Parts: sequence; structure tokens; C-alpha cells
Amino acid sequence: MKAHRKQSLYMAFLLHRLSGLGLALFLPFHFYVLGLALKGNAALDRFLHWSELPLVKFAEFGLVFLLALHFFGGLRLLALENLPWSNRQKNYAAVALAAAFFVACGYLLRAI
Amino acid sequence: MEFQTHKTDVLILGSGGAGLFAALHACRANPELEVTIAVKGLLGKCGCTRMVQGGYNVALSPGDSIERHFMDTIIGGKWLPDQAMAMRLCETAVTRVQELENELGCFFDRNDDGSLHHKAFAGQTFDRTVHKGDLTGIEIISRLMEQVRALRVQLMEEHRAIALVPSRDGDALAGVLMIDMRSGEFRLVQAKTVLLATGGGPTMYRYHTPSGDKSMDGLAMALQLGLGLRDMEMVQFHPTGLLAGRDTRMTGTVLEEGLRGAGGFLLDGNGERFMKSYDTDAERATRDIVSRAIYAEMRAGRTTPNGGVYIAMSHLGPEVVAQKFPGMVKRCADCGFDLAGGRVEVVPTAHYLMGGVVVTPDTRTGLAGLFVAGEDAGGAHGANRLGGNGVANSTVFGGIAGDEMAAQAGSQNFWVEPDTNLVNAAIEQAMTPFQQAVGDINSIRDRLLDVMWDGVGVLRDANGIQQAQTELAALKTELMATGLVDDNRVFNLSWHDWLNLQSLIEVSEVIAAAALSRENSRGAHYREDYPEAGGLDDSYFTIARVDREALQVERQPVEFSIVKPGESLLEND
Amino acid sequence: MVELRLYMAQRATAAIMAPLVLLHLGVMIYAIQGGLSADEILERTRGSLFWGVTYGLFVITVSVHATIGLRNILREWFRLRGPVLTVLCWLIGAGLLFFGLRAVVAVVGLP
Amino acid sequence: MADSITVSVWRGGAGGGEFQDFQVPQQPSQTILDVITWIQRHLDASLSYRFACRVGMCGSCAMMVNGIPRWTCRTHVNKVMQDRHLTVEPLRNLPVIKDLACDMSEFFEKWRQAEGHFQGSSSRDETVAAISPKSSQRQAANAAIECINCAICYASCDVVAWNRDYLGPAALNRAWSLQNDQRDHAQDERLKVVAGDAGCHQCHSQQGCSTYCPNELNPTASIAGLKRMSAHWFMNKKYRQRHG
Ligand SMILES: Cc1cc2nc3c(=O)[nH]c(=O)nc-3n(C[C@H](O)[C@H](O)[C@H](O)COP(=O)(O)OP(=O)(O)OC[C@H]3O[C@@H](n4cnc5c(N)ncnc54)[C@H](O)[C@@H]3O)c2cc1C
Ligand code: HEM
Ligand code: SF4
Ligand code: F3S
Ligand code: FES
Repeated sequence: MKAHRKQSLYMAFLLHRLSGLGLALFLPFHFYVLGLALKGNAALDRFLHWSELPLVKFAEFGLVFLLALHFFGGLRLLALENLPWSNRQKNYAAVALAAAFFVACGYLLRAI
Repeated sequence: MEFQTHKTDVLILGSGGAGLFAALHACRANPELEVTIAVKGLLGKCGCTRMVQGGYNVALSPGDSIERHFMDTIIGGKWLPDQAMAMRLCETAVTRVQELENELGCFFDRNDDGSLHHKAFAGQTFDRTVHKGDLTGIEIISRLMEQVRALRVQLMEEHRAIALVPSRDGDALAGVLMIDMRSGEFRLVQAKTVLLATGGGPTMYRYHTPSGDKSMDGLAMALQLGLGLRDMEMVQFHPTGLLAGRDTRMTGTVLEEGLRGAGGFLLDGNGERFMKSYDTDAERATRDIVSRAIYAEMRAGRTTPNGGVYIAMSHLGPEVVAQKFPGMVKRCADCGFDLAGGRVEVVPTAHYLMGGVVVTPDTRTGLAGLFVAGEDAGGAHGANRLGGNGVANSTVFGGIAGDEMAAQAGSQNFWVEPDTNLVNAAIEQAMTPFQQAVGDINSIRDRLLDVMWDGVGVLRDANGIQQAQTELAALKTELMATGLVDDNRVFNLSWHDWLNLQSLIEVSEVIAAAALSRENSRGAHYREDYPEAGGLDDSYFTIARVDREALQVERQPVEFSIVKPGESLLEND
Repeated sequence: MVELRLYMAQRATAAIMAPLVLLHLGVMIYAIQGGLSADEILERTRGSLFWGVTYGLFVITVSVHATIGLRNILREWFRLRGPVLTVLCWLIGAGLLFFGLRAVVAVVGLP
Repeated sequence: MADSITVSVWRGGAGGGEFQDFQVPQQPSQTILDVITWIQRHLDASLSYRFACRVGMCGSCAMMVNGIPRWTCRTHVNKVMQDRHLTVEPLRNLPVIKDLACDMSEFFEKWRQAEGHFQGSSSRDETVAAISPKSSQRQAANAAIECINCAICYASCDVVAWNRDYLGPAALNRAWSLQNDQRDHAQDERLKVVAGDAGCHQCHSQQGCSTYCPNELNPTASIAGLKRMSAHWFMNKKYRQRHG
């Protein structure tokens, strides 16, 4: 990576973008799966069955992490843009990352 | 050699306070005119106006007066200033500061009640220096630059003027020959009026403060045209330039005056204070006294590893120092020095040239069509420039020049034919280094810096000056026989180094000759063989000019047109 | 002032989605316990006005929000400009909205 | 001989170029600008670069040093050298003229486009306006003002690289300062430009600008201010359209 990008707030930008991109790519798939219910509960269940697989569990963890990360990162940006300036931007970015990880772990622990 | 030709109404050389103000005023006075700025660096990013730290002198504070500002200027200048110019300076500074604030948007610091803050500056009987923190120049020049860019003035950035070209009969100025530094091509710009505002800059001394682009080009060009230069022996030294070794460009840069004012100590190489034995005010004595004392210590060999003295602040408490001088402390820290807690090596450093082209108070010269303003013009400061009068001088007279040039260019519907022989000769001259065997210009530069520092520096005497003159002549010959490694003219810095040296050596010769001619000690000029100031009533100033290839210096009596020595414009004095 | 409008739309949708996403995260963590089953999900959502409005609002806002986000990425990383970008974004937005509303209908049912 | 540093310097012009290595003796007091000067004076006289003030006031000497934009006259070698090696390139996001000197025209053109100049209503014949240094507007304007137009922020911003029209952090920072200047009367026009398609909404708060600004200015905060200001303006306009 180019040296000027190795700076925590650029990383925060990059994570926000990649998580948003990840979510946006996942969204059609998510809608498709839920749409299966149009064909009845069984169709959806057939699919949800997959989610018992450990690998899929882990992928779900990833998705929740992305969502939480983008959510907290988004809050950070909304605050940056709309509240009086604070010099703690690096701290907020770190908190957003930690909170996302925390939420995703909570999900994983409940899932297994 | 080929060259391109352009035409413009008003041509301005340099984009410091003088050049940019001239452009604004010329455009405003007559929007029909085409105004062109040619500058050696990028617009507003080169020159010394940007480097102004202290501030701008103006009699705007309640209780202060233009007369008081004027008297301080005359007394500070040891009765040598041209009084009409000094008066014009003090009067117009008021309008100029209001213009800077109201029309250009400068932010000068305020008192709590919202009025302008005026700070004290050495040599003045009233607190009259307006400022923006300690980065006043950045504020002034950035605001000027924005306004000029918004006007769509014709810009010739990185164009170096190399010769003022007169008409064939020599009666008027026809244009300016320059090098487009980015392509290496030559350009002749014909103009109805030309402003020389290249800002002098005594960078021929071992230690100096001005920006790297300043190399006395303007004065060298004026000299070649036969114009007179006055007060050329008056080189102001700032007592505390940073000393960090020969091979760093940090060396020579200013450590601010306030450090001494706040109680900083100067220590010799053994760590002993020495200022008390030179002046009762010790470190708080004026610039010239402190510079001379340090120079004397250096000559006596009581020096630091790099050959200077120390400035020490830590006894005031490192936190206090860091809080009071944040900019200075940070700058030193960036360069690897601990100003707040340790000692920093310092040395007197050449700061400003009071001398310059002889002009009238409305910036006209002896040659029709040529105007001069700013540090290139002589007269306003006499033997010594007050801190805060430098930027006032460039902005005041730059604006005046803009008005004058617009008036003249607007009423003239023709361009004067340039003397093409002279153009060709100047091009040939500038091409000299490409025709010579490769040589070492660095060694010439090094020797020039030392010759001027040792022989025509802070302390002078006839022997030293004469020896310097001999060496300068030899350096000149050597330079003419020194060629460059690279014959590509595109952005060729080494070529420009060569051209800089040419200007610097030429003007160094003038400084030496003027210094030899002044047989007394006034202001910035100190002759150990003539330590007395001489009678004020028969004060004279020097004028140097080149006449049939020979440099001549004459003395002219100062005309006390407004106030005579012993008198004052102030009632209580 | 296209960019200003898009900015406003993206921030407004983000603000609307924030509580929705928080709710969604909460429900997910709560509901995942013991695995997911279609019955479990659909029992909660079918015929519920609350979930209908919630999911409907989410789908509408996310279609706008994500499309604008993707537009930035397409512009900046893939250097798309002009009509190509516009048409592509309309397709993305319309697609998300259609499949999203279809999913809402699937889990909540028609009103 | 003193220890030496290996310096990889980018050589070339608008058409491209490559790195050339030099060995430069290290010195106790030595900035990146000194290293470059040493090369030009002693090793390769054809090296081109730009500087003026040498004290961090003119913003002429910025270059990429080990990939990060810096003012070279105030960057001590010890601070940035890695394994006795330095890489020096021309500033990013601007066209190169030759070697380390780039063409800053577009940077200033954008400054102009952003209405980065003061437009007041009082004249040189009037006294200077009384402005309390404590007023919040003045403080906001003041916080953004000490810019030396070095384009370091401009070089650090990826949005500038991705979107050639983007006005960039320095021009917007200047505009923000002016939007808070009580004496200026062009604020409506300026807001229209900075809220326009090349303006503040392009910024994704990457914050390279505020991280690397040598004067510790904060263009990110200024741009956020402009975003707020334009949002208010946008909503007011909508409101007025609806309610006459
Ligand atoms: C470090 C420092 C601090 C100072 N502090 C103060 C202070 O606090 N108060 C004060 O009043 N004064 C101060 N001064 C002095 C003040 O800066 C100058 O007196 C004043 O700014 C000179 O303005 P000018 O327009 O004449 O020249 P400059 O601002 O120096 O501009 C000269 C211009 O001419 C250009 N030029 C040079 N040669 C050529 C050529 N051959 N062709 C084309 N262009 C050329 C240069 O590139 C530059 O753009 C300070 C000076 C320095 C160096
Ligand atoms: C699942 C739902 C979401 C999806 C698919 C999504 C998708 C995206 C995408 C693709 C981007 C573009 C990223 C970029 O330009 O760098 C983006 C940006 C953004 N998102 Fe989301 N997002 C979602 C939810 C949210 C939420 C809940 C919030 C607020 C809390 C939010 C706040 C933001 C913000 C503020 C930006 C702008 C970033 C910028 O322009 O710098 N997003 N989103
Ligand atoms: S904001 Fe900072 S980095 Fe950007 S141009 Fe100004 S001084 Fe340089
Ligand atoms: S780096 Fe660029 S993205 Fe915004 S915060 Fe600074 S302008
Ligand atoms: S040379 Fe002026 S900022 Fe570095």
C-alpha cells in the first residue's frame, strides 16, 4: 500500500468503503433468500439449513461484523460532519472498530 | 540565438509586496491595460515579503502620529533617509494597512475590544507594529496573491529577468529580456512601463536570511543600464541567525528578535555571557550593537563548534519558552535543536539591503518607463531600516508604482523599439557558461560568501575592503571562465546558480566600493578605522554607478527637506 | 448541484437507517440463539404492520443509500462518468428496490 | 568519510521517468532539502527542484519523501530515514515539470475557482473594522488561515487523484475561512461553488490532509463545516420553495 495511505483515518475510510461495498454486494443475495419465502416456508428452510454449517456461521459473523462496522463508522462520519469538531477522530475510529468486533462476537457466541 | 517577443502594457518584475501591490493598483486604475507579472519563482511564493515575521509599522494607534513614525524612521536611519520618501512611507502606510484589511481581507491581530493590536518593535518610541501572530508575511502575501489571481493578470512564473532593455537611443526603457526557466528559452517582453521589484537581498554573505531566489538581479540590471545606486554600503545584519553548519540551508535563517527581548542569554564558546562588556543593555541592545559584539567574539576565537555563539533560553523555564515562542521552538525542533531547553548556535546574518536604485517618491527613475519599488529602491531607510518598515516600504511604494505606471501606460499608444544589439549581447552573456570548460561554481560561491563576510561584513576597515575588492575581481574573472556540466537549459538550476553568482559578484563590488567611500560609521555601516558617526549636519549618502565600464562612487549631501538634525516634528521633543 | 442532492439523500437515508440497523442487529443476536428456522422468522413477521413498515422503510432507504455509495465507488475506483454511470446507477437502485420490496412481501405478506 | 545515505531520486519529466540512486554523506544538521541540494551541487548538476524561503513559510519545497508528502526544508533527515535510505519524488497529484519540480497551476486555479479571495465592502479610506478576537466566527476563520499553499494536503488526498475536478482540501479550507469572515460579502456565491459538483461533498474524510499538513491546519474540519453550511442552505432553500 502507498505510504501516504498508511494512516489510521485513511484505514477507517477504507474499512467504511469496503464494508459498504460488501454489504451492497450481499444485499441482493439476502433479498433473494428472503424472497424464497414466497414459495413457502419449506423453501426458505431448505436454505436456512445451510446456516448450520460452521463455515457459513463464520461467514455470517463476517456479515454482522461488516454491518456493525459500517454502522458505527457511519455514525462516526455523521458526527464528524454534523457536530462541532473534535480532535479525537482516531479514538472514535478505534472505538467504532472495537464496537463492531464486540457486536459480531456477541452474535457468534449466541449462534454457536 | 533566437528569442520570442511579447508585448504588454505594464510589466512587473517580482511578486513580493511591491510587485503584487503594483499589479493590483495598475489593474484597478485602468482595467483596460494588460498587466503582466514576471517572477523568478511561483507567484507570491518566493521573495521575502512572505518571510516577514514581526509585522508592519503604521501610525494607526490612538496617540501615535505620522510625524512620530517619520521621526523614528529618520533617527533610526541616522539622518540619511530621503525625507520626502520617508514621509510618503509613513503617510501612505495608513491607507495601505486599511486597504490590506478592508479590501484584501488581511487578518491583523486584534485587542480584546476589537481594535488593531500594535506591538513594540525595536527602535520605535511607540507601539505601532501591526501583525498576524509571528507569521505576518504569509498573511499579507497570500491575500495579495489571491486577489491578483482572481484578476487574471498575465503570469510569467519561473521567468528570470536578465536585462533591462532600453530603446536604441537609450532615452527610454523598451522592455525586459528574460529566461523562461522551465524551457530555458529567451523571451523579450516589450512594455510601456516596467516595475523593477526584485527585492535586492544580500545573499552574498556567508550567513544570510533572504529567500534563495533573491540574488540582487534587479540591482545588477539597473547598474548595467547606468542607473545610480545609493546607500549601497548599508547592509543590515540580524544578530541571531541559526548556525547549523556550512552544508545546510537552515544556516543563516532568523531566530526572532523577541528571544533576546524576553531575556535570552548570549553565551560564548565557553558558555560565558559576554554582552555586558559591550553594552549596558546587554542582550537587549539594538541589532547593530549585538551583531558587532558577536562578530567581535567570533574574531577573537571564543566560539562554538560551528564558529558562532550560543543563545540560551532555558533559564526562563523550558515550558515558558515553548509557550511564548511556539513557532520558533517548533522550527528549531524540526531542524534538530532544542531551543526551549538547550543551547542553539547563532551568528549574525545579512538580512536586508537599505541601498538601492535612486528613485523619486513616486517611484520614477532617471530612465523613462522604468519604475522601482520595494527593497530594490534606495532612500527610504537611510543607514538603517526599522523592523516593520520593510514590508511597509514594499507595499506602499508598490501601490504607488502601480498607479503611476497605469497612468503612463494608459496615455501612451506605442511601444518603444528595443535595442536588439543589447538583447543579443545579453543573451550571449547569459550563455557564457555553456561555452566554457566545466568548472566548480560551488567553490566560487563558497569563496564569495567568505570574502564578503570577512571583508565587507559587520565590521569593516579600508584594508579588509580593498583586499575583498581584489578577490571579487578575481572571482568575476574565474566565473566567466567556468562552465556547466549539463547543457540542457530546461529547469537548469545550476545555470541559474551561475547567473545568481554573476549578479551577486557585481553588486558585491558596489557594496565594497560604497563601504570604502563612506569614511565614518553610521547605522549598519561600521568602519573600525573610522568609528565616529561624523557631523549630522553635513551628512552625505553615497551613489554608485557604472560609467564607461568603470564603477564610480560619489557622495551627495543629504537634503533635510522636512526636518534638520536637532529639530523634531514632535512638540514635546 | 447533483452532488449536494446525492449527499443530502445519502446522509438522510443513513440517519433513517441507523435505528433500523440497530434494531436489526438486536433482533438477529436475539433470534439466532438455537439456530434459525423459517417458521420462527415468518411467525414474527407475517401480517405484522410494524415489521412491514420497518422492513419497507429499510428497503427504500437502503436502495437509495447503497446506490449512491456504489456510485461513488464506480466513479472513483472504476472511473465511470456520464450516461454510463447514470444508467448503471438507476439499474442498481431499481434492482435493489424491486428485490427488496419483493423480499418484504415474502416475509410480511401483502397489505 | 561520514556515513552515507542512499537516496533514490525520481528523475524525469512529463513523459515519465525513473529512480536514480545517489550516495550522500550524512551530517548532524541536514534536512531533505539539504540532501537534494548536495546532490545538485556535488553529484549531478542537472537535478531540478524548487525551494525559496528554506524556513517553512513559502510552501515551494514540498516533495514526496518515502512516499509521504512533506516540506523538505523543515524535515530533518533523521526523522524520516529508514535503513539509511531515502526515496524522494515530486509531489503527487500534480503534473511534473522536471525531476522534483511540479507544475502547481491547477492547484491555484482551483483556489481561484473556490472563490478563495476576499470580497469586502469597505474601502481603504475607512478605518479597520472592530472584530473581537474572541468571537466564534473569527476564531473559526482564524483557525484555518495560516495556510502556506504548499499542496501537501492536495498530494495526500486520494479523492484528488480519483476525481480531477475536485477542488481539494486547501482551496476548500480557504473558502471555509472566508465563509466565517464577517467582513466578506461574497458568501452566497462562494457557497454555491463549494457546494457544487466539484466541491466539499466529494470529500470522504480520509484526513490525509489534516494528518500531513505541516502547519497543523485541519482542512477536514473546514470541509465538514462547509458540508454543514451547505446542508443548512439546501434545507432552507427547500423550505422557502415550499412555503413561499
Ligand atoms: C526573514 C525575514 C524577516 C523579515 N521580517 C520583516 C518584518 O518583520 N517587518 C518588515 O517590515 N520587514 C521584514 N523583512 C523585510 C521585508 O521582507 C522586505 O523588506 C520586503 O518584503 C521586500 O519586498 P519586495 O517586494 O521588495 O521584495 P520581495 O518580497 O523579496 O520579492 C522579490 C521578488 O522578486 C523576484 N525576483 C528576484 N529576482 C528576479 C528576477 N531576476 N526576475 C524576476 N523576478 C525576480 C523574487 O522571486 C520575488 O518574487 C524581513 C525579511 C526577511 C528576509
Ligand atoms: C445495510 C445497509 C447499508 C449498506 C448496503 C450501505 C452501503 C454503503 C456504501 C456502498 C457506501 C459507499 C462507501 C463509500 O463511498 O466509501 C456507503 C457510505 C456511507 N454509509 Fe452506508 N450502507 C448501509 C448502512 C448504513 C448505515 C446504517 C449508516 C449510518 C449509520 C451508513 C452510513 C454511511 C455513510 C455516512 C456513508 C458515506 C461515506 C462517505 O461518503 O464518505 N450506512 N454505504
Ligand atoms: S492546508 Fe496545510 S497542507 Fe494544505 S496547502 Fe495549506 S499549509 Fe499546505
Ligand atoms: S484528504 Fe481528501 S478526502 Fe477529505 S479529509 Fe482531506 S480532503
Ligand atoms: S522552502 Fe519555503 S517552505 Fe520549504
